[in-house]
Amino acid sequence: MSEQKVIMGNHALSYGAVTSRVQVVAAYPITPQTQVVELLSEMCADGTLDAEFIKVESEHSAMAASIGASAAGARAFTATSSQGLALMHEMLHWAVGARLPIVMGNINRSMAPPWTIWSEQTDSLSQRDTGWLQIYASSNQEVYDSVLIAYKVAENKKVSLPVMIVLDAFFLSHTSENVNLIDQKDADRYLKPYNPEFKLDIKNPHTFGGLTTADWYMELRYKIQKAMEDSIDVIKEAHKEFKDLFGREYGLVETYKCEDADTILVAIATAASTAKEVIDELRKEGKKVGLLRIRFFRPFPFDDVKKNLKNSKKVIVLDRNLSPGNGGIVYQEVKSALYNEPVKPKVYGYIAGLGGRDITVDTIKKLFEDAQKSEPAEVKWMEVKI
Amino acid sequence: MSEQKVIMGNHALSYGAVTSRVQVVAAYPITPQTQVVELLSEMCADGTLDAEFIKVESEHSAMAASIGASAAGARAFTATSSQGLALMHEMLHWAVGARLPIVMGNINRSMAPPWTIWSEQTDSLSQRDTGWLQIYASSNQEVYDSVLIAYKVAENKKVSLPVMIVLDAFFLSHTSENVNLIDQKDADRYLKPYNPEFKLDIKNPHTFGGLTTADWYMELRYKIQKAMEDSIDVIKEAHKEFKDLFGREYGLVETYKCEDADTILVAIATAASTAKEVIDELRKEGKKVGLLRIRFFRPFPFDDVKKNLKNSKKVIVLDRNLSPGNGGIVYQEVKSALYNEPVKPKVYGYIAGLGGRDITVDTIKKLFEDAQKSEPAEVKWMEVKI
Amino acid sequence: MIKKIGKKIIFEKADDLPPNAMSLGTTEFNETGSWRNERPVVDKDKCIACGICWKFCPDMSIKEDAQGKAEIDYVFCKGCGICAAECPVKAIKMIEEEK
Amino acid sequence: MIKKIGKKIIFEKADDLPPNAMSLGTTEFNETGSWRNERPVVDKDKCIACGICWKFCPDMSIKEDAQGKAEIDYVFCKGCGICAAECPVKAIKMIEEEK
Amino acid sequence: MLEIRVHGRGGQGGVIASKILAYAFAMEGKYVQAFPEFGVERRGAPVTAFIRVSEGKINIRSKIYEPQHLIVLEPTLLGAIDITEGLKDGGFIVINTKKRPDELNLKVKNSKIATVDATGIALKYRLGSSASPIVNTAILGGFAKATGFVKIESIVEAIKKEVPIKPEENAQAAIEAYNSTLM
Amino acid sequence: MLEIRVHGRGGQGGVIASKILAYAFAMEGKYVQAFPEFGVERRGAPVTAFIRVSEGKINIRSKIYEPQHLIVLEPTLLGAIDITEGLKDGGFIVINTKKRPDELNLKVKNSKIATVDATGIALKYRLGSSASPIVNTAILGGFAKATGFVKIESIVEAIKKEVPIKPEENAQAAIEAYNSTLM
Amino acid sequence: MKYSIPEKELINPGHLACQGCGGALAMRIVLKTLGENTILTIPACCWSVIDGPFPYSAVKVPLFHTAFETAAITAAGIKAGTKKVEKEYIHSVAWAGDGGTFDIGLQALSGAAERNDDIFYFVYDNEAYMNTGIQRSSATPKGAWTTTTPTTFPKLESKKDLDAIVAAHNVPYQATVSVSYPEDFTKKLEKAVKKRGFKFFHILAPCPPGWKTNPEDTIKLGRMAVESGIFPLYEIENGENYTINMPSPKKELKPVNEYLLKQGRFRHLKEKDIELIQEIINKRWEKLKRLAGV
Amino acid sequence: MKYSIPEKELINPGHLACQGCGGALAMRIVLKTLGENTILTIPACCWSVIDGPFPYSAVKVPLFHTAFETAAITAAGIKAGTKKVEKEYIHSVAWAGDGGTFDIGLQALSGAAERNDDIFYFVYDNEAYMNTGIQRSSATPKGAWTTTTPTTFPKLESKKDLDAIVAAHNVPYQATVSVSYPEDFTKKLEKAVKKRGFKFFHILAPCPPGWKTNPEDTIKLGRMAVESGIFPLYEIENGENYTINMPSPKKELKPVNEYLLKQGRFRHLKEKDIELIQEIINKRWEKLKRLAGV
Ligand SMILES: Cc1ncc(C[n+]2csc(CCOP(=O)(O)OP(=O)(O)O)c2C)c(N)n1
Ligand SMILES: Cc1ncc(C[n+]2csc(CCOP(=O)(O)OP(=O)(O)O)c2C)c(N)n1
Ligand code: SF4
Ligand code: SF4
Ligand code: SF4
Ligand code: SF4
Ligand code: SF4
Ligand code: SF4
Ligand SMILES: [Mg+2]
Ligand SMILES: [Mg+2]
Repeated sequence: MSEQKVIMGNHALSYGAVTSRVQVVAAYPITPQTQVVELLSEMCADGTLDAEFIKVESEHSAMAASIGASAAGARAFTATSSQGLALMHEMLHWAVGARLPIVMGNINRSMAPPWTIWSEQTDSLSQRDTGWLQIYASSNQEVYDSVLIAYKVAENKKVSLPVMIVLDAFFLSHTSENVNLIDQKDADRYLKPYNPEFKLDIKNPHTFGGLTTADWYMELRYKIQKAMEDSIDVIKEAHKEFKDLFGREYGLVETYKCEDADTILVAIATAASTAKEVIDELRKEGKKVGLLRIRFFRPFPFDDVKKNLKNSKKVIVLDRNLSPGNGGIVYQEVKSALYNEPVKPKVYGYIAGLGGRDITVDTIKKLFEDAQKSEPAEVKWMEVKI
Repeated sequence: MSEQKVIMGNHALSYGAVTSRVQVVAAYPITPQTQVVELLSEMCADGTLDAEFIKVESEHSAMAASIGASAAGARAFTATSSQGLALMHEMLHWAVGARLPIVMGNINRSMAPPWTIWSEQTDSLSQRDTGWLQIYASSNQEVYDSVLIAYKVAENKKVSLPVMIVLDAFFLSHTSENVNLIDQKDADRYLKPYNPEFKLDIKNPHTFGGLTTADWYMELRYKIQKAMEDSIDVIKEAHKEFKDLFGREYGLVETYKCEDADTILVAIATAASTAKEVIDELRKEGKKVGLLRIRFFRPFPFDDVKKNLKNSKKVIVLDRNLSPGNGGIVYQEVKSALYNEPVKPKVYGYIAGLGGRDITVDTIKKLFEDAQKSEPAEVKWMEVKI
Repeated sequence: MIKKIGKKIIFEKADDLPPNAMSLGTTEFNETGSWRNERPVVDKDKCIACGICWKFCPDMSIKEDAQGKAEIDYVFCKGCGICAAECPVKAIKMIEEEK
Repeated sequence: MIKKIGKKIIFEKADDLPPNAMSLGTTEFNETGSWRNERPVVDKDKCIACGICWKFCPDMSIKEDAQGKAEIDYVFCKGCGICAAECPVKAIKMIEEEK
Repeated sequence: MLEIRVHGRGGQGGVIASKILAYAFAMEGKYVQAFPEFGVERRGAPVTAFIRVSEGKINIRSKIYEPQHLIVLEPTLLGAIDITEGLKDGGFIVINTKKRPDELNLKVKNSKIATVDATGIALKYRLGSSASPIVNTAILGGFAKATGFVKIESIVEAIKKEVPIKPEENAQAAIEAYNSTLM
Repeated sequence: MLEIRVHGRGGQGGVIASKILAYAFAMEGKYVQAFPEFGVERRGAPVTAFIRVSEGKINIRSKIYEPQHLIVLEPTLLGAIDITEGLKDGGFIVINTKKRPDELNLKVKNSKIATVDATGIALKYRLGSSASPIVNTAILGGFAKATGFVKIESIVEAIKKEVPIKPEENAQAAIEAYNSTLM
Repeated sequence: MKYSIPEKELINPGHLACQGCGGALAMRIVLKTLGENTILTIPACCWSVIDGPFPYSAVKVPLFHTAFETAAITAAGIKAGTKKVEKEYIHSVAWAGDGGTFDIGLQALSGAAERNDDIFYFVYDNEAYMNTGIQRSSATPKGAWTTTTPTTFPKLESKKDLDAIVAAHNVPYQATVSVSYPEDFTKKLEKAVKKRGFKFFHILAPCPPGWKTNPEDTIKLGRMAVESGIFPLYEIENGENYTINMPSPKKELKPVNEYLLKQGRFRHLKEKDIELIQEIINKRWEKLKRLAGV
Repeated sequence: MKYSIPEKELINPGHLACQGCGGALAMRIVLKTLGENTILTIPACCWSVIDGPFPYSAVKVPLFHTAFETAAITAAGIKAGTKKVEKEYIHSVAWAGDGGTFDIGLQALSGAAERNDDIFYFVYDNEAYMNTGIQRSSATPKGAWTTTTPTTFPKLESKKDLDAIVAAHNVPYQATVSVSYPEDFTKKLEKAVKKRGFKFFHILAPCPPGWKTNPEDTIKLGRMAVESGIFPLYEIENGENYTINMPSPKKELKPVNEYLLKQGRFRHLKEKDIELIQEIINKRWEKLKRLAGV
């Protein structure tokens, strides 16, 4: 019923798109994303995937083409990374305002200059204000599964928003792992063909996106925020149905030994995976530590974050990103989320692993050590050579 | 010694650029910014301004041209708005990574779709993670003065980062007000010619921005964050010197009747100006209210925000922007800044004035009223029709 | 609740709106006749029904009357004067609007 | 503190770095001779000092010897074989590197 | 605080009129704001502009919904749109028209109406073309006369500083309007 | 957990070798990770790849700094770079060379060295061109034989699934390597 | 009344074009001819205002407003989408101004042309950024005033030869057309409708406020542009086969000065400037005739 | 040793180009000839790796790494900057790959050409996105394999005719050059150095891994490309005056099949595919000769 392969994260994305029966793919190559595009163009060429592949001349156009295709009622997919994502920026806002359920893979890579191709989440996290749902994956299986889940959520009429699936450069994108592929028939039961309420339809012509004055623009934005809020339940349902059909369980967040923990590490993406090793080790030493992995960074999972952190004494946030002039982005948002709670843990933030610097078991141990003996500060650096 | 004019915010920007003796201007028209460019191109044509004007074919190129000019050691200026700013996004990151002291005006306009040309700060606030310093002005005089201050700060060797001067569409950009222009000779005493430590120099050739591995990328980012932190003092000095020479006083934040206030409104840009009327009215009614206007949103003025808010009981944050799936951006960052304080005011956040919806004295009064009788929530809307 | 008053669409609240800024009516709500400071007047005697004014009107404001002759739709006509300028027999005159 | 070891530049900490990623040394730190699996060998007797191999070497790895003849810089020569292919008198041979 | 609204058509210079008027006030030591209706201007379509004038700094930066005074550049607008929307009682309405104030049939309560043939004056001084004469300077003379809020000398000086083409003629037109305004 | 490092040159297929090997382990029910050195691959320049193999799920997602075992696709690398950097004691080193293990002068303490003439085998099965034979499948046979960690059958099956060109010949090459590995 | 072009209107009155807008008329002609199986995509330009504010629209076919620089690629995306979800053949139409075509949208246009995406691309060329208040574009003719090329320093560079650029992509069909010649326009559209692949139309669309002309002269100006050869009407098939439609290659061109001086944007030109412009026109006309083999 | 091109090297060994890289050799020739008054700007492409990792660099002139789509405009910005701050005349040089030129950088290139910015633009054309692992660009020739145009469905479209596109901008000087003809290359550079305004060089730069060729054949392939007329060497001045340098327009072209079959990326082609390609080459060659008036 399901086939196991050993595939890199990039191919997990491609297979996810195939299993989701995407109809239009428009993408542009960039290290470390290229294999996504290469595999899809092969599969379009040999007929494995019945989709139109538009070999665009830039990422900006990749997103614009996806937007056009989606507006016409087709299921659209693309993938990119860092500079490409940044180049799309205007169109990221566009996809949201147009309420189009595009799914995109983004391979996290640090921003130039200087040139770099290595992992860091500033590229996608600095898109946090565009209105895309964001999923940060921590295994290739999750990458693959998330593509189906993403379409399921995005295309729900209550949501109608695009979703970005984010994976760490190299640590996932280029790392081959065991991945169970879902049989197409089962997948089709989970994910129905895209059938939007409104689209560019010659039989029912409408104009989309016309000049909107102060009279109603704000209400349209309100609807976007509302859709984000409603998406929480839609995501939960999509996860539940996924588990029922395929057995694998996901949440807006993932918790690991949090229940009785007095110190909880908050992290996203692969660092959160490596952190489990640390939690296990520290638990063996008798320390009450736990892990909260934020899987959906947008919509920000306020309830899950509050619920899981409020009984702890210390929260340690690991940021593989930097918002210069403020600090770590996850740190900022976690503090903001907890602010109005009656009792609040101390929250420590650390910046680590920028530009592909490895986040090892050791790195994470040091966070726990430092938080044990110090006070929180706006910006703390871990393993920077100063 | 100084001439008074009645000019629109856009021309205040242009005159600011002229008084700053910018050497290269590269810009692309967009409503509501066009007058900035038109006046500058006229002044370049008639010789009032001795600068190269590059009439680029897009905003992306406007920023790239500014980057090239700045890297060559020239003082570069540009201006844009909303879609144009978004289209520059990749290059915004670039200017920061390359550590170039470009100054740019951005006229706040809400993001499409739907098409709109009216005021909202999501465009510039959604660039908060790119590493630009950001100044939000609330009068045309401030716009003009801020151009000089911006170059002074940006070009300081401790900073070497670009600065964005942000003004509300129409409420400043198209509103003509009394503005005192600084005599060129005096201006020249304040702002010296740009003389960078390193530039593209055939006599001292270096390569800039070459591939950087995990070995040192993180340290280069650390330096950017450090520069942001150091810029706080540089800004204070620049403000002091400005006051000494020209008499007008600015801060990282502006406070209005905060000292003894138990309820403080936090706002940026023109809404903060209108808010003064409300503060005055409410004070007359005997209410202890105050205003904290954040002038520099980047670097985020942690100390000033904490110092001024920590003794209040309630803080009301007015956001003319939306980060869908989280909420108001200023609200989020203010909460985050206050999180680790020992005693914390209640912080209320409101989203108002999107898409050019007017923020009137009435609107602001309603915020005070609502905060009086309700509890904070992640997202509250003011004057949205629901 | 969405109301229609003539060609105008009146929303009351966010829920009335489509999910995105989708058109629900036509620009005919906008009676651009108010833009006019000169109005074209057809001299039906002169008009030879050649259709040239119709062909060139950017505002679809020339209709055919019962005789097949040109008739101006003053609700929308902006008064640009193209019809008058292009009429081969000068059957259309532009006259000042009432001041 | 910035150290130079041979052609290598060693930084110790962030303060040693220039403000942005600015070059401070040349690629000569990178001895690309290690990339070679075949090495070009010049037969000086055959070489007529025409300079063609020099002209076409993408790696600046052909120098002039005392007699004006071609000499390979094995520190950098990547062993592409262009010089051998282009030498008009076949004075250069590619031989396998030691395994 | 004075709050004034200007009505015209796209292409007629109503926005510039508001700027010149604000400038004239500023020269008399006032704090001012002048701004257009925040919309898309189309040639022929009705447009509006606004002016605020105050003795002290103007902090309020929202739009003007209830002006006290009106300036109307284009008489044909009187039939086309409701120029008196939101108008407060007791102010001045200055209209470019050949007619006398009492010949106009305006539905206003307590506003004082003044008229001036700005078009005729503009034509006389060859401002703009004969098909579209530029009336935005002349009418300001009418405003100065009707209201007495600002000196005609200030208007004239503001015109000379702000109008790039034919500043002298524009100034003369304002003066002539000042002298021929009917109330 | 097994941690293995593969050495080759850009263009030789070291990364693919790591994937095939991981796949072979996976077919035996193991959890695996295979990844290249995270760098820029240049034709001719030395490249490395890595494999992790475990009985349980692998959570750790950082790089491998201290592998236990090595696979060397390209004998000329032995002189050019230090292949033993970070190598743990007591593992296996499988090298593509015509020489016998004892003919190599490797500075390793307790590693077991195996050699196999993968190049010769690849040439025989016409894998790649004669100028640059593709040795990445053959050497895996050597690895299976030397270590015993994985069955040659699994290697063969993985090759057949993963290699698009000449899968049969590649599989044969692996078997022949398996049979001719020297320790 | 005689109807020399299709009678049916696919556009409503009440739209927001200025009095005498050539761009509005151009759309009217195109929609008439392409018919209802058409999906429009329009980037930022006057037409994004002309079409009317939300929740209204002037056109009777689906329209997608897209970002300024994306007309061609959005249309290509729409085409790809309709191929997957629609049974009927759809004309996917990109409709953009000169700024959105010659400048900021050029790359997307070139990409679509290179891939030979099966779309229509229309540029209504009013020779400046009009929607933002008349700034120079690379389609602005040499010598013209705009707000960024003041009369003290009018545009130095010649108009970018976009038709030659498109021709270099060897697209199946391209043509220059004018609102002043609706029958020629319609005929070409009907020809193009039968082609598959990339079809490109360059429309000269006079703009009264931008050109500083009287609204009633819009049609006249279009005619003068053609007759003076500053905007000749021609077709190119596969980037190779040129056909000149108007003015007649056999006759002399009318002098350009009358056309120029009817427009406020050229009124600062000196006689020698006009002579230079005339020379450039003559040269380009000769070149065009050579390419057309006449 | 004889030096038929300038002797001085402005580039260091140890750079990160693959064995036999045509693009590396191209830079070597260009810097030799332009000399030290040169500032380079390079967008994403193989050269952003070739130049070496921080804190090292292969070139001995200032180099600014810029974003992929910005080569021309960054160079224009640098030029504007140096005009204000440098006493000496500086050659501001944009150096980009074919992807950065034909595709993602085309718009910036067209903008700079239209403004006639005083810069050099070099495209080293290896006919695909090599730095990211050989994906199709619009410079990829018809029929070629790349990782996004698999042999089951090789590239359908012909190579975009960038030279014609640039020529449509009437730039002062443009030329096609090849690393296999360094003397011709140098001569053209020396000619261009004297011109002011936009100067464009299109370099064919064979790439062993991307073309699936042996490193030692790089020069040979460049020669075969010229001799077969698939990449003829010519100059255009002001978009009008064409001069063919090589192969001789009087002689017959060598058949292209040998050139194609020496490359792995074409090895899947059937005979009739090759015939089709040959036809296209012949047609383009005739057109070029017509343009050059020979
Ligand atoms: C990225 C971006 N930059 C700038 C603008 C502002 N803008 C909107 S329309 C326009 C001018 C359009 O000119 P053109 O394409 O010639 O169309 P026209 O307005 O003349 O009809 C500009 C500059 C925008 N919407 N988006
Ligand atoms: C905006 C953006 N998109 C994609 C990339 C990834 N990228 C870097 S180099 C490259 C290919 C460059 O191709 P080309 O210009 O032909 O140069 P070559 O690598 O072949 O030398 C790509 C796609 C990037 N750096 N930036
Ligand atoms: S005046 Fe203009 S809008 Fe009115 S009918 Fe004539 S052509 Fe149409
Ligand atoms: S153009 Fe003149 S004659 Fe022809 S239909 Fe119109 S009014 Fe009649
Ligand atoms: S083999 Fe290649 S790198 Fe070595 S010297 Fe010859 S041409 Fe240069
Ligand atoms: S090409 Fe041959 S003959 Fe000429 S210099 Fe080199 S080795 Fe000597
Ligand atoms: S500005 Fe010109 S193109 Fe735009 S609507 Fe008005 S007339 Fe038409
Ligand atoms: S991939 Fe090609 S162009 Fe790039 S460095 Fe290698 S040989 Fe040169
Ligand atoms: Mg235009
Ligand atoms: Mg390339």
